[in-house]
Amino acid sequence: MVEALHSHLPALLWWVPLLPLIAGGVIAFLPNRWGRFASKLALAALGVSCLISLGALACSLAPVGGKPLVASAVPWFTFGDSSVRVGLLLDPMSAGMGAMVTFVALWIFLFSVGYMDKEVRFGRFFGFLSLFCGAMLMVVYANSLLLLFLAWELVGLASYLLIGFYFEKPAAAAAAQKAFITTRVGDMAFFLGMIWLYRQTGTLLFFDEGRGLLESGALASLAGATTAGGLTVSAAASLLLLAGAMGKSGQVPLHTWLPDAMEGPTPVSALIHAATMVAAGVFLVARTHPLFAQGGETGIALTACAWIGAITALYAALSAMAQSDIKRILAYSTVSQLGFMMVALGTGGVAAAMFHLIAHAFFKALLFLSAGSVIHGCHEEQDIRNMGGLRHAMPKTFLAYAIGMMALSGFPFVFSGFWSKEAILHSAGHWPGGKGPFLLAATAALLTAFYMTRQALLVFFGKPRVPGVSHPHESPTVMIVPLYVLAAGAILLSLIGTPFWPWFEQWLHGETASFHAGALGEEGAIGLLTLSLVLVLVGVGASSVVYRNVSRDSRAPDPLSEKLGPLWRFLERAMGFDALYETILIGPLSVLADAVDALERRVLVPLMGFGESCAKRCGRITDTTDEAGLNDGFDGLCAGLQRRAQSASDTQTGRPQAYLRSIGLGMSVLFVLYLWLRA
Amino acid sequence: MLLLSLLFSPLFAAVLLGTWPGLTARRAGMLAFTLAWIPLILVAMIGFQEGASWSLPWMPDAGIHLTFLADGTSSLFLLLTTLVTLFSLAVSVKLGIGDRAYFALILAMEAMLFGVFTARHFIPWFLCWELTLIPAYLLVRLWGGTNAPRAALRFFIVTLAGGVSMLLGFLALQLTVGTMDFDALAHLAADKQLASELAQGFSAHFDGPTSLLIVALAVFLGLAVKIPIVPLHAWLPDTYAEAPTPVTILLTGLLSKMGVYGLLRVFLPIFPEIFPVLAPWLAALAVATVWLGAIAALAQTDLKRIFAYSSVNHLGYCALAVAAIATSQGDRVAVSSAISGTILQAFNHGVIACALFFVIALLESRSGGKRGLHDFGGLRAKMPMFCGLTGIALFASLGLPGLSGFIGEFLIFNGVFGLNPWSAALSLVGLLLTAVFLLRALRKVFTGPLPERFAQWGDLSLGERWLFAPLIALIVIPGIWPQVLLHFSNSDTLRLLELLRPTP
Amino acid sequence: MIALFLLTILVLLAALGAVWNARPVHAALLLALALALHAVLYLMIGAHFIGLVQFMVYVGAVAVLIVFSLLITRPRDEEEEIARRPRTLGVGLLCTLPVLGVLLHAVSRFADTGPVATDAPAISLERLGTILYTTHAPAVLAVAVLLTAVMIGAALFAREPGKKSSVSPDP
Amino acid sequence: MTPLALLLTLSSVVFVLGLFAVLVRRNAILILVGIELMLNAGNLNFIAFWRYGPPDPELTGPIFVLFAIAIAAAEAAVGLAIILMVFRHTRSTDLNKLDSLHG
Repeated sequence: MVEALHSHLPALLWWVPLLPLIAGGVIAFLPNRWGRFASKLALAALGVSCLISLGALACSLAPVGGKPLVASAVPWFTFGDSSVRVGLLLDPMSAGMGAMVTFVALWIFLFSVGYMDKEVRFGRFFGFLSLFCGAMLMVVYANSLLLLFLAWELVGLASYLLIGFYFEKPAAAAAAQKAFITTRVGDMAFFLGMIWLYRQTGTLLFFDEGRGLLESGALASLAGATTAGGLTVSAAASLLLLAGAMGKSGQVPLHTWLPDAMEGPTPVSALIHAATMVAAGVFLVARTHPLFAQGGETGIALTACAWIGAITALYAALSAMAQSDIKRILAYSTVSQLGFMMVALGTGGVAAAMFHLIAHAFFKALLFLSAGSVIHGCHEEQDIRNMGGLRHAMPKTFLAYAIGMMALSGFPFVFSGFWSKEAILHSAGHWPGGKGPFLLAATAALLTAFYMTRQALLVFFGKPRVPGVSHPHESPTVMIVPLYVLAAGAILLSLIGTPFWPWFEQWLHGETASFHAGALGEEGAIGLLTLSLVLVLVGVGASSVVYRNVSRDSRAPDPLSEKLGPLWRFLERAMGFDALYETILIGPLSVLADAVDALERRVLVPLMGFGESCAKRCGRITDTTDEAGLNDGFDGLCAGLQRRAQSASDTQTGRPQAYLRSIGLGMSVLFVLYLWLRA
Repeated sequence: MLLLSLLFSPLFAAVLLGTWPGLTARRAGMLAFTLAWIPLILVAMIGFQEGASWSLPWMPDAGIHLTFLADGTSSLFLLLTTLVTLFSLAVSVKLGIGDRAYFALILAMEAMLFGVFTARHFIPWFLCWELTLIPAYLLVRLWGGTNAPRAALRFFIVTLAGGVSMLLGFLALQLTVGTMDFDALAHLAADKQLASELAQGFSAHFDGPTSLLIVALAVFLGLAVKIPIVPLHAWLPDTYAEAPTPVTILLTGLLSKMGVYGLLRVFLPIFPEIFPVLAPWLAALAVATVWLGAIAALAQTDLKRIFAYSSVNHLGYCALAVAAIATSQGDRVAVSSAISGTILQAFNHGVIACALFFVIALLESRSGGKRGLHDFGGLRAKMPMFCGLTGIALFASLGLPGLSGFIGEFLIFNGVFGLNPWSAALSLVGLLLTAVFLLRALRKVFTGPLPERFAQWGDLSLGERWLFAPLIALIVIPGIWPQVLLHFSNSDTLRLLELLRPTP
Repeated sequence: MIALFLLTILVLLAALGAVWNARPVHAALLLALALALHAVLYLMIGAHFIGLVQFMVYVGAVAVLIVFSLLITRPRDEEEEIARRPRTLGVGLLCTLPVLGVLLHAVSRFADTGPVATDAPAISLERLGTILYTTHAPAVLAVAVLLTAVMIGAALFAREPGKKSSVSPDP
Repeated sequence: MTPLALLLTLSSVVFVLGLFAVLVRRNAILILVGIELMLNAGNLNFIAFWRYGPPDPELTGPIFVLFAIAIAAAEAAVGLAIILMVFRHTRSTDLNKLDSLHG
């Protein structure tokens, strides 16, 4: 079975992204009343994609020694005498990521069927989702930086469309625009980096039988060339790619769009802004990690990656503490977790990053879907201060949420989040470039446990705080089943990532998995494990103490806000990044635009007008000379002529012969003249 | 012969329209639209037989031959011309703009554009170049908005001045080098003899490089006005805004392409000797064009002006590519990338601009002439299809991969980065700002709550959908399969590459 | 040569008469004579066919036509008119003599140096016809059309106005 | 004096005589007579050059003369017809009386 699949894999792989794309294209032409059919079509397409990608995963389970299973390249277009080729790539990383994306997406689709039930543009929603999935899978399987960029932008488009799905709400439309433009800032850097790499190596393929971008020849030439400021080209291009990843993955300072993106429907938040798209940045860095690693473990690219990740992780965790919108908390937590992944990448743990990425996809999707279920059950209420005691009304949702929350907080041993976070702290702790990222990440881990506990307590425990939300209902089965599936994933994944049997890491590196019983014996390992344990417990404990007896009044201030004072409000506004951008970017830009416009209208156009009036004035001068000099003189001349003409006209007898004679006379004179001159 | 019939078929159609007795405006439009298919068929035939040429010794004593040649690149521009003209005619008929004279003028302009895109000798080329101006002026002047006479006059004077400057430049070449044939001049230039020949002609006054610089600048001025390149663009926003929308489509879709074509096919091959001096300035101007177009668009509230500045911005990339080619240090890949990118960008911008201005035309026709950014809102609720198609055009314009705008920009930046990295990096900001103002337009017009006054508006009619369909196809297909366009231009790209080969 | 010379003198005299004679009919008859002498000249120097054509067309048709026209248009006061000599004689001479001078000046180039053909080149009718109807066939056709048009046109011009036909039967 | 020169001289004189008639005679028909003389002088030139000029296998001279004769005949016919028409209007063939050109 696997063998048969293996031989058809290069062709079949194309269908993984293409099927959802085609489904999305077809749905675009369907009228709204065909919404049910559209959802079935999207599900079917994604289902087939999922099957293929799971098959591909199965094929890639057998270790092949670090070489990609499939690395195709087909010519796309030609300019001059060079041609650009694109293709798909199947290696453990893309196989795992692709399987995760299709699998999670499939369940989120299913959830959406229930969640978006009453929506008018039900079919349209699934069209956009399909478009997104196709593009995302293209990102995952791309064997060419150009194809990756293409899909990357399409993913951004889908994100734009889905954030702005409720376009009647100005906030949603604005959030969509903000998301697109903010990520585009990063994308431009990515674009530049891509072009730079292309210029330097002449290829955009990752793997191309030894000539690819990520293979030794190209890497050596990139590391060998230096550019402005003594940077190697590989480092400079890496930094540019990192900027692209920062935009997509919401790293500080390009993160502001992600919390706003929660204006989109909740399944969108789960799929795009938690599980898959935002992880694309991390995936990009992981994919091009050989490039980043050219500068050594503490090279500038990896250092930047680690520090940005660490700062983001801490910053977002702090911001999440002070939020009150259930989805915004999760959004900040997503930013924070993406920061963790960046730390992992920066400190050399690609496997840890990918493991956290996949685990995070499961439990964060789970959390978002649970939150969606809560919002659905509470009649579109999103403020956690208005909830409370929901564990009785929505037991199934509560169970799912609790699993997700514990996985995210990093509850010990049975949850994937614990092991993935532990792996990240492990790799950060052993990073030779300094302890800074490690300390920031550890603090962030503590805060994660804190704010997640706070959220859980406020939502599910205590008593209902607002009468209006006092009749919550459990969600339908079609929404609950995906929750359980994802919850199972969040738990089961922990089996493959423990230090004792690091199957995932070894598989990613193309090694045969083996038990590694002595892992705890390594230097500092047991200490780190203990530290993770302590961090989680302290976070949960502290939060429980603070929020155990929350006031029944939903308008009462948060217990922490009294203690923290202005700092709390600072955190509530997410450290004022939006306001900062408003002041230093948007304001000046509009002033500049007005200034340029004024320059156009006041200077350039009048300048041209001046030239014009000069031309006109010249015209007037000649006009006047005509009038005075020529016309009058000419008129006088004419009058004189007229008088003389009268007498001259008397010679005109009207007799043909007279005319003939004068012609003859003239001819004769000319003849004589001719002869005379010739003589 | 094919080419000759191509050149004359629109003229013939224009004459027919002008003399056909008792033609109502609508009938005239339909007739013009029908007749405008003939050039499309001819262009398709030329495309299939991979080029056509026609030559006539007109004043052999003065070395003036009427040489017309349609190679691959020309064919692309010819195709664009026929398509945009057809589209403009269709939009005019659909919106009830114009009468028989209007349609005849459009067809006459088309004929002249054919001349510009095929002539290989300066005299016929320049004749056609200047003769496009007269129909354009009349179309803006007579069928435009309230300030149209002023704007049209300005447009006329400025572009005419550019034309005169170009004429002087080529006259200088004729007097000193003794030919105005593009190919002959290009070969002279490729052999590095143009400067010395010029120096002999100008010996009393200037040395070779100086005289060549003066001539090159004179020619560049004429081309730059048409594109337009900052700071010669000041005529553009007013003209675009005041012209009737189908004419704006012609102006941006075709007239600006004349400048790009001229830069690519005339300026680049003839003046390579002076590029070391000129290139940095060209690059600076191009970056300024990109920036200024984008920033000025941010401040506009009139949709037409927004898209007008967007055109400036987009053609700035073409200018950027040309500037980069001018800096060429013999990097074949980069130069061919920049050339291919310029051609693609010119073609795609023509199509996309058609779509964008068609959107404005539709909005104008429904709202009774309104086109302010703040006059609309929430239209997506009533017109989802209109919104979707507009979205496709806008995203293509901001260079979304998968749509036609992207490949051109990729190739341009790829080329420019290899030749002049800093200008590429700076211009990326323009690419970013493009997204800002285009998405803002999309948001303001289509999203938010639906005002009461639009409650009665319906989505696109069948006819309007059919008008959109070819544009969308031309936006999507080259985006996915760019080879369909590159195929035409590639051999010419290689030929130009040979002409621009570096000094040994 | 002598015969030619004499013939030339005759031609000159006839032409002079045609131009100078005050009586129109006499002038016309003298013209006919001059034309006939031309024909003789042609025959004499070997252009037989041309000579015959000249005789038939000019003498037989044109000259006769002119004579008849003169008879038709004979004015009532002919005698008085004949008595009046042309007043414009001086101007006429002034115009024509320089032309004559120029022409003779041009001819003088051939006075001695001109090529002399000893005997007349053969001109076979067959050859003439072949050339005429092959090389010059279009011209022949054009002339034919022209002559037809002239015939109709002349008939139309000369028709008595106000009548349907110049040969309408008298009841 | 060669025969060629003789004939050319003759044709020149005849031509000038014709011209003289055209300029001086008042009777329209006699002007036509002058024109005929001029035409004949031209024809004579052709024949003379054919006869005494370089060999001419294409017979250009005689052929030209043939056409000239045909055209002259046509001209004479039309001319006379016009004169007749004029005569019918004015009862005169005196050109001095035809001064309608005199505005």
